[in-house]
Amino acid sequence: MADAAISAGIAPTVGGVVRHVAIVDRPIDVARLSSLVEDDGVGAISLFLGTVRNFHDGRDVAGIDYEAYQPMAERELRSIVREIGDATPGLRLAVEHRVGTLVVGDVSVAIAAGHARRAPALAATQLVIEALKQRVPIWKREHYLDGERRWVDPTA
Amino acid sequence: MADAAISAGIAPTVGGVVRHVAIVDRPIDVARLSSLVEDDGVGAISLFLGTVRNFHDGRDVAGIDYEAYQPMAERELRSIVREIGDATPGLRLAVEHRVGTLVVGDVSVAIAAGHARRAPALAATQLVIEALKQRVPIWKREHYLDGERRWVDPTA
Amino acid sequence: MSLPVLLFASYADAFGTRRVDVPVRLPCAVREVIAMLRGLPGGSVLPPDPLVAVNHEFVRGEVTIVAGDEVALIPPVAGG
Amino acid sequence: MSLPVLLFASYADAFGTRRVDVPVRLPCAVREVIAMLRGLPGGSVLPPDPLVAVNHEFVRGEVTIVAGDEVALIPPVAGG
Repeated sequence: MADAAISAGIAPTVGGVVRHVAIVDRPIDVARLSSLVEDDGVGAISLFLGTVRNFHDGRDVAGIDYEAYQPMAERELRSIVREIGDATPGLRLAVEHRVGTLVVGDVSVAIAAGHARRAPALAATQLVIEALKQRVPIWKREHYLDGERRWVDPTA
Repeated sequence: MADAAISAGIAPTVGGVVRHVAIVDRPIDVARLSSLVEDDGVGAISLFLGTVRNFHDGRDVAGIDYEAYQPMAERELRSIVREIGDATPGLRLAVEHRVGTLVVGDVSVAIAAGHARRAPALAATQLVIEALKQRVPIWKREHYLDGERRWVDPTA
Repeated sequence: MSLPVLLFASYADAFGTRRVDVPVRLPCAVREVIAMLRGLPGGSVLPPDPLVAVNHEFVRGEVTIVAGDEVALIPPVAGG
Repeated sequence: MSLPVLLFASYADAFGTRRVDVPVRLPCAVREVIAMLRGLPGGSVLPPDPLVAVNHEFVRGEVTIVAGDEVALIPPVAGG
């Protein structure tokens, strides 16, 4: 269930390709995530970090609650990583999204992509974050400095 | 001079914008570089790492010597960072390139970009690495497993 | 006979629960379950065609739900 | 009178030095310095129009070099 988000196991290699996804309820270890996509054949690593910032839509933000439909979120992440990985031979991908209550500056999502060349690595992080925002069942409730809390609806 | 590459000082903020560049002769501290572009107003951090890989043009590579025309390389890096930063208000950029003898897996260049939104952060790392490869006076000599060493000429 | 439906985020807040038991006879179509939910207290938060997942996959309104399926209503996602 | 010119990477290897003193009368044009360098031992490594930096800025062949300028030949760059 959503509140009991637990780290998924690592699936280190699938046909030699790293594909790791997890929903975690603790701080994301970015260095470890990056190390998962390292390899002697990798010449480029692209990392993307989403962080909690102190304003949104003109309001001062103190923090964010992230909630996930955990098994489905991991399933969708795995599906995204599989689609992008299958389209790019040699791509190594690792993605973690954090849930729970985060404060300004905390990392909410981290995406690491490793490839022999830089263009596929750079493209992969962008494709993953765009797809994640489209289809992974994760929600956020912003805490404003004035005390109000509101679920964010990007479609509104 | 090239062989005596020394870390340039940090220029933490220019009009509130972080613009750090350095040519360094020691391992790049990626976590520190990333932390330079963090800020309470930053919602996205994009990191790019160039790493030494074990093959190039069909040959097995053991390591790479990187050489820089140090003062000019830092000047060109500063110029690139200024151009991209000036075009994107609120962008925070930090770039370091390592010189000396690197082995497979070592990070040769690290670029960190922080912005309120993800698109400018992602675009910035790509713009910096492309410009760096075009105009920053840095050279690399590959060491092949068969013992040969050769300066890489991307224009050849 | 009833079907448990999982609720999250703004939907859970509106219904005041993270799981609502919908009194339907199975098998039935997804859209029938949605219609019943919209009639319950808090159901006005739902759009006419909300995202629905069955067994962790997004499905369309005409899909049939059978006993044992895990059904969830998915509010507009906002990860990242 | 001579002008010190800095060499790097493949150019330094070809000339066997990281700094060559070119016997020219200053001021002179960049292209004159290049012409003299191409005639020196190792100079065949240079293309007719190599990249040149004066005081850490890329310049064109018609630019004039004066005493005190820092002149460098820039082989094809390969950073990253």
